[in-house]
Amino acid sequence: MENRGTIFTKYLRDPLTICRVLVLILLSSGTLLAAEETVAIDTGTTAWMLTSTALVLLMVPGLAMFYGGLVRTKNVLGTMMHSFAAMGIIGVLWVVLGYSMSFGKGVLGGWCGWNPDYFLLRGIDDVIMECGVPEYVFAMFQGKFAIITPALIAGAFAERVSFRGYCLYIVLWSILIYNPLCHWVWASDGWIFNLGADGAIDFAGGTVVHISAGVSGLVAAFYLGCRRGYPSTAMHPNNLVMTLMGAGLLWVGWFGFNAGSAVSSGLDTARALTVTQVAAAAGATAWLIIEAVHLGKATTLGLVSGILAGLVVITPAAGVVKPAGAIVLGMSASLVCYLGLFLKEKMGYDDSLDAFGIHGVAGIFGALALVFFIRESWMQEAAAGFGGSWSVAQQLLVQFQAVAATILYSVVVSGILIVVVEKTVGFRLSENAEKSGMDHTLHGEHGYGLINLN
Amino acid sequence: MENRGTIFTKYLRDPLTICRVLVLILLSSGTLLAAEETVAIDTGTTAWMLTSTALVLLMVPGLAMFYGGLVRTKNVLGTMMHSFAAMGIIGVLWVVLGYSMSFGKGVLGGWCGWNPDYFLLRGIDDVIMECGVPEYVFAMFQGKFAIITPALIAGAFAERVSFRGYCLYIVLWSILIYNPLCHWVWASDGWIFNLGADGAIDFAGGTVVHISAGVSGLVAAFYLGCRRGYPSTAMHPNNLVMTLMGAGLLWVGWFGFNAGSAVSSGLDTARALTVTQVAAAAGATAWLIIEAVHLGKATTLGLVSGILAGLVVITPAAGVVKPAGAIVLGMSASLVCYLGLFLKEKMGYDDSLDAFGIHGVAGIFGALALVFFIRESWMQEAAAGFGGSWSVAQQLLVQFQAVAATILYSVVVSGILIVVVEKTVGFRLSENAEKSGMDHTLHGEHGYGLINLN
Amino acid sequence: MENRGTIFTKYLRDPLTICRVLVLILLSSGTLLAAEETVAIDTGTTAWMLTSTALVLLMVPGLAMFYGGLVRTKNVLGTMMHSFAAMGIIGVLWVVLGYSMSFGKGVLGGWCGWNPDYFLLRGIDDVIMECGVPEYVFAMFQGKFAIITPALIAGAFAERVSFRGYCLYIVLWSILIYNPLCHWVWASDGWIFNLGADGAIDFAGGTVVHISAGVSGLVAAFYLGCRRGYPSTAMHPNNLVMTLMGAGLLWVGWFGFNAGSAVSSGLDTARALTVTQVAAAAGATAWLIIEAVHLGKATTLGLVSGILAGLVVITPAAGVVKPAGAIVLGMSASLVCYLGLFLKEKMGYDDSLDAFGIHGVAGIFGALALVFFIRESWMQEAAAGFGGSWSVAQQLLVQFQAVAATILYSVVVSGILIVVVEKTVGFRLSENAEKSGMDHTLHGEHGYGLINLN
Amino acid sequence: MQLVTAIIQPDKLDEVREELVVAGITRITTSRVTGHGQHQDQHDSERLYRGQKVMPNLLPKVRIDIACNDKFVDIAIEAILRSAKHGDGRIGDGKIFVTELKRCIRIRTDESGSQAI
Amino acid sequence: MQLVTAIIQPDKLDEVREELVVAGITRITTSRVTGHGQHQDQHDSERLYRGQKVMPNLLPKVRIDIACNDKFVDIAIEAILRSAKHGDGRIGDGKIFVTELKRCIRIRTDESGSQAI
Amino acid sequence: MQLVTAIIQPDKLDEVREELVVAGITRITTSRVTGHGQHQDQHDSERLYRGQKVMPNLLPKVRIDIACNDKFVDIAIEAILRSAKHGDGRIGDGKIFVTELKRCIRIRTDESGSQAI
Ligand SMILES: Nc1ncnc2c1ncn2[C@@H]1O[C@H](COP(=O)(O)OP(=O)(O)O)[C@@H](O)[C@H]1O
Ligand SMILES: Nc1ncnc2c1ncn2[C@@H]1O[C@H](COP(=O)(O)OP(=O)(O)O)[C@@H](O)[C@H]1O
Ligand SMILES: Nc1ncnc2c1ncn2[C@@H]1O[C@H](COP(=O)(O)OP(=O)(O)O)[C@@H](O)[C@H]1O
Repeated sequence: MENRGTIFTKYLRDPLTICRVLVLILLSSGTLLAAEETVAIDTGTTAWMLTSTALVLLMVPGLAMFYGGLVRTKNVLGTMMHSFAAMGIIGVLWVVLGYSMSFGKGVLGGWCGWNPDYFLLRGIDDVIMECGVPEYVFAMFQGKFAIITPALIAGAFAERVSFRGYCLYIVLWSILIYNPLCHWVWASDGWIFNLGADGAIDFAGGTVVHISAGVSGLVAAFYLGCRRGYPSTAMHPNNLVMTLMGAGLLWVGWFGFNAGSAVSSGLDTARALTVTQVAAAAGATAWLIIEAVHLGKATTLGLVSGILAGLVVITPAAGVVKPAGAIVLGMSASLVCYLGLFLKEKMGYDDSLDAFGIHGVAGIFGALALVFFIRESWMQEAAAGFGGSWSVAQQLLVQFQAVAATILYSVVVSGILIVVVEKTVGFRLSENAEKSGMDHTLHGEHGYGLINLN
Repeated sequence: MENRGTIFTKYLRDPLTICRVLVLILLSSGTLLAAEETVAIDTGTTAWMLTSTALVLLMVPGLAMFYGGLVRTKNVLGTMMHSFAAMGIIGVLWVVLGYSMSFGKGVLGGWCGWNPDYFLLRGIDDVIMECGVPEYVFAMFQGKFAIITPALIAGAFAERVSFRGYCLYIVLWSILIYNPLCHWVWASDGWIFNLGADGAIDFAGGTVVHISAGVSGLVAAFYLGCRRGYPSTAMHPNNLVMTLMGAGLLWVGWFGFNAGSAVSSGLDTARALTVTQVAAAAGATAWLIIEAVHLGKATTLGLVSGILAGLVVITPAAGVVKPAGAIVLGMSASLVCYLGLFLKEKMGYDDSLDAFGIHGVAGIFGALALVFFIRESWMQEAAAGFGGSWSVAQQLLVQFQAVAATILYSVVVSGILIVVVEKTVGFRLSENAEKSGMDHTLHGEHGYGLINLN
Repeated sequence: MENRGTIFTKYLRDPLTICRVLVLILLSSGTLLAAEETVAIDTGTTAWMLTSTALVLLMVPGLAMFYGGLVRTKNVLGTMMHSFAAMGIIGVLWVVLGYSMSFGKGVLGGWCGWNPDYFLLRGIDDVIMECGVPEYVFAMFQGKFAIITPALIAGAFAERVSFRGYCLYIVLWSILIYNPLCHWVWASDGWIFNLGADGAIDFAGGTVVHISAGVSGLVAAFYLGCRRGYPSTAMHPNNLVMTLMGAGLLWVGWFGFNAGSAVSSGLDTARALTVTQVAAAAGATAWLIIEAVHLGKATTLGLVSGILAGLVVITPAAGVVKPAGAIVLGMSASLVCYLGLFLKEKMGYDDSLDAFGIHGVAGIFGALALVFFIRESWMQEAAAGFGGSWSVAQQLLVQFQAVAATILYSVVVSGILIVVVEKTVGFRLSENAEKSGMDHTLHGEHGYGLINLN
Repeated sequence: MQLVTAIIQPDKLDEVREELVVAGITRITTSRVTGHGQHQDQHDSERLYRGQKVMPNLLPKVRIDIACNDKFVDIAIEAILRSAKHGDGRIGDGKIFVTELKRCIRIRTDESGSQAI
Repeated sequence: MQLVTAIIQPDKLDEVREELVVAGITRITTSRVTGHGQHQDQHDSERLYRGQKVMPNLLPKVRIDIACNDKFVDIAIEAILRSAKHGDGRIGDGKIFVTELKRCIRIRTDESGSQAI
Repeated sequence: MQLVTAIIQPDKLDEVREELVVAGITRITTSRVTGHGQHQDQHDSERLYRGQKVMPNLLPKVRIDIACNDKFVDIAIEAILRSAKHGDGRIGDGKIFVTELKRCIRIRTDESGSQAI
């Protein structure tokens, strides 16, 4: 019994709400044999985690709208398909092996996890985690992160990749990059989870989600090259109105993303929600001001970029900073990203929708800068568990290690993957296909019938 | 006291979480007299049911967007109005008599229910159900199902019906088809609820919602005839981008639809949410693959059709299957629906937006095929309550009866209703009105001012 | 201890669920010293309040879509920016001083509140309110109301104001109008909160949100004048389809707005949700019928106006009326607003998107008319606390006082603000800028690239 | 060869197209335009704005371009006149313009002149 | 009868329309087009893309078609030239093309020729 | 001066534009139109509707207008013929129409005639 119980024992993502998993084992005879300690369901926490799962899923159409609005008309469906296809493909992949590779016990020297009981989620049909939430909910919540991350990358190589290549790429990327990273950072035996005094701080996916997606996108943008005509030809967004709508859904969904990552419905959750709201507002306001000062007029695209920058920067930090810190982080994230966009212009690579420019840059910045805004109590606890002392500088080093490892690993493996995809099924579209547009070439449809007389 | 208590006693939809209703009666003198057993509110379950209610409502604009994007530009508003009008009209009708007819004690030989206390929900102002949720919430949650079901039908006769005819039709349809069916399947004394060992399995509305809407739509498509020019003239979707957005909202909302149907916030809820997510992803993936193999390119409309097929197929099954079963069901639903669309082409009827093709077909398929994937424990419990043995074949027969009854009843009554509506206020648009478009003729507006210079 | 405890003591908005706040004070030494009475977190209530917060935020993009769809193509982004900028700017402002001014102890003779601990929410990092919800959540929930209110006003002066002027205006409006009003109506020591037997009834913001926004908008519409060409030139909505989508999101979000205002997850919440749903449906149905009778055809814009009228009218009343009352209120709100629009036509002012016509009119009507539908038990309780008798007429007087005070205060201060803004940074756009459109002039973008060849 | 350009009401597009096809004219090009007639505004009763009748002045129209050989010009014009009217003719029903076409070339085959129409 | 076709900047549409009406020309047809001028790209400073000035090359324009009797042609052209310029004239301000109109027919009344304009 | 109007398939727009620029023609105006060819419907294999091939009849096209001086007319036409074909020419590839242009005026400078083209 004890043994079987500990198989399910693991640490959840928020170190403050460590939940051990216990089991109500339903023996095959049908008799209910309670484990030594039966965990009661906490309907409130479960309710919030169910809601969070729905909210994070809402981010995927939100992202499709955000990205879809920014490309040219001829590529709008193809671009939205990148998000929607991830919903389907990664949605299946996650229950087949993603959850096991991410949250199973470390195998292959800790490179990834594995737990045969997690295959098709067979073994968790009756499991209630110690925080009172059925493990199914946790698995689904996490699955949404696995879905949105590859969809984020797609912004870096928008308007120029084949659908078949993209599908293969995200399958491989999810298996070889996302799942291992997720294991390192969030599994109780992941090496990044155990760095330093109390692990690297990555509350809701600064490294796992945003940095990994951002730098993978950057690699892809370099390898696949620019869109035809970039940057001399203007490529106007086909639907900034939809981009705004998408940004709205992303903001709302992000409450699930961050506050759900507390895997609780209490103080930690409230804190995460609060700083998420505050950082997003601060990012938006800052970008407005920067543009007003620098360009003389504030753009809507700037506003939504600021929202995103604020949301990304607070993602790793949502468990440890206070509102004042969130304002500073959100505002500086906008500034850093704004400056970063000039770098892109200088360097000439075509990170079409700024997957790296926002997610990569704000993600890296946030994962490092958060150390200056950590709640006292967290530092004290960390110190307490580490022989009495733990400094901001030490935590910065830990964060730096986590970020560097994520970048290095993503760059290398992502680079290999792109070459493999390009050499096998093909990744970059042919010149003619690109000129004709993805919607026509890849999907045989067009997005807006309304623009032509029916 | 006892008597008054039992008036409210009824079985909720999920046999596993049977909730009896008790009452806190607030006497007119203002003194609070507790019933024998006072039910405390479960704030967690209530929170999830409130959320589910909001999520199911979200499906209605989602459906409006889904359908609205698929018609021609001149009918976009008229088509969206079908969903929005249902929000208004059925929203009122439900509190007037829908809830009473559905969840009251059986009257007229069990044809429908009735409970005078449910008229305008007068009698449930203080009622807490045994599961700890105020009955108001349950009534509102159920009301959303009553709203979306007639709106689903509208896909079968899109672009060619009068608004006045539609409004009359859904009022009659709701009263004469939805409410009785709902009573049969989900009321504790409904005959389908009591079929076989543990009732027909219809977790969240395979029969009540999808089959009834699908076959009613089919009947209407036959009776009203094709749109002018169908099938020789192409009728391109005016806004596939919006259809994608709508599909996203439908997926998110379906978590409320299915997981909310557990009327709990625990293991059953988690299971329902999980298989919903998995089946939708599997359906989407399968349709992508089928099209890629069969047509050489995957379409966005195919992807969203796959999502819907997966969501519909899992609706009746969400309480009893495991993730592996959900994958199989989701994938095969896409295949079955895909093949079904060829049938439509052969037969030549104009189920314009595939209300039958998706909801009818996947609904029927799911209600039957689920028996092969039922969780062991469910079968054991069913057997336990039925003298020790209960087989898959027996349950299949039960499911078949439920499906056949739903189809038969819907076809007959729906057929009569359509004739009645057509002969009284008129249902099918005149030729000229259809050519001019519903937006212009019926509503005096057009959907997209943006396509013309302002 | 006692003292520090009472600093946080305050009454929440719903008189029926008065929550006193207690504190878990985390001393700087890191030792946890419990206050006399430790309040446990209610995970269920917290879950619903978190969800409500997300739902109310969803209303802001919903409003952006609603308003954005109604203006001309050249102003679509500029109009949506009014909502999105409020998300950013007021989002920051609220944590800096809004929460303190609204919910702090009354200062300046009760004109507004102030509590130094609320500055940047510094003092509530560990506070659990007596209802079991972390105060952070309450602060964020309330913050969303502060965001959406100025965004509502923007409907009155759409298509003709400068962005810079708008930003300044909402900052001042929020500080000088919203925060004081919020304090008067919802703080435990607010004067309107303490009128009569049990205070003025304003469950979720009839006065604070809708009346204040509506009349401020009216003042602005008068002062700023009509759009060029109004009313002789037609100004067609650029995207009624998006307006419908926005209305859908608003309805869904309003569940958070109203049911969240119960700050509970129980019977009051359920009641608020129910009447919200019913009133919206009734409003929509009524407007459909009115137009069908009066104009011969029902419009989509009419339908969504009816939805809004129903939602607005029930906002102050959601805590005290029953479903039957909600039907009557919803339907009569549509009638009143419909008639009101003729008045506008007569008077010739240009309340472009009917910010006053819907929010002002239905808000005022609702705040007064609700007295005729108050739940018995509420009146009895009020009487009990007021020496045994309290009549509808007395409550009507109280409501009248609250409404009159709100109108008076809003009109005067709002009038001054507009003049100040116009004279400093400028409010009304120049003639040329207005002709060219806000998107081009103010933001250098256009909303729909898709309408031109890319 | 001449180019017949008709500006019609959008709700008449399907009828005009059918009438043209019946008259043997199957090749046309259409587009959305917005029109501005002198007095029509006051008479347009179709647009409702929150229950209030408004006076629009830039109204959606459809433009149809038909390149045809000389003998088909009158056939095309008559087909349009037959089908584009609301009742006996209502203000806003539209206009037909005819211009001379110097050359016409079919891209697929490079052939030109009247057989390329 | 001649057909005056002007391609102008979208932000000037309202001004041009007003100037035309003042000049007595109330019947026009407009549509959205996208234009491509030789050197204008480098000078367009209006489009901002995430804070970065980009060089667009297919720019939104508005097309105005005016069928008018011969004596109104110059009036129309002058009205456009007056109202469509940004300041003293900026690159991208547009073009006016004039073609011969052979026939003009009012659909409502079937009348044709110059009184149908 | 003449006005060359080409109706082409939308997916060829970029190629045609590039070919025109190469041929020295940089000023064009384009717009979205919808086309209707006699037999093309049966052959269009591009539109898929829920996995079912449908027979569209009003198909999206792009219209390109080029005002050019007489000696550039053939250059423009040839550039289009070169670049707008799918393979060796497929049904639906489009048409080119040429009309006489009487006047051309540059709004910015008021200059007119062939130097204003
Ligand atoms: N002289 C003209 N030049 C350009 N377009 C015209 C002209 N006359 C009419 N039109 C177009 O035809 C449409 C319908 O015209 P209509 O109102 O029927 O003409 P009329 O006022 O002469 O009866 C107008 O909206 C406009 O688009
Ligand atoms: N020769 C031409 N043929 C077709 N369209 C033209 C021509 N010249 C100009 N245009 C249209 O007019 C618009 C504005 O032209 P503009 O840049 O002002 O002309 P220019 O470069 O000659 O000063 C262009 O975007 C294009 O749409
Ligand atoms: N005679 C015509 N008048 C107007 N437009 C035409 C004509 N012929 C062709 N077009 C336009 O050109 C497009 C492509 O024509 P296409 O099918 O290639 O011509 P064809 O059938 O003669 O080979 C059509 O969709 C239509 O928009």
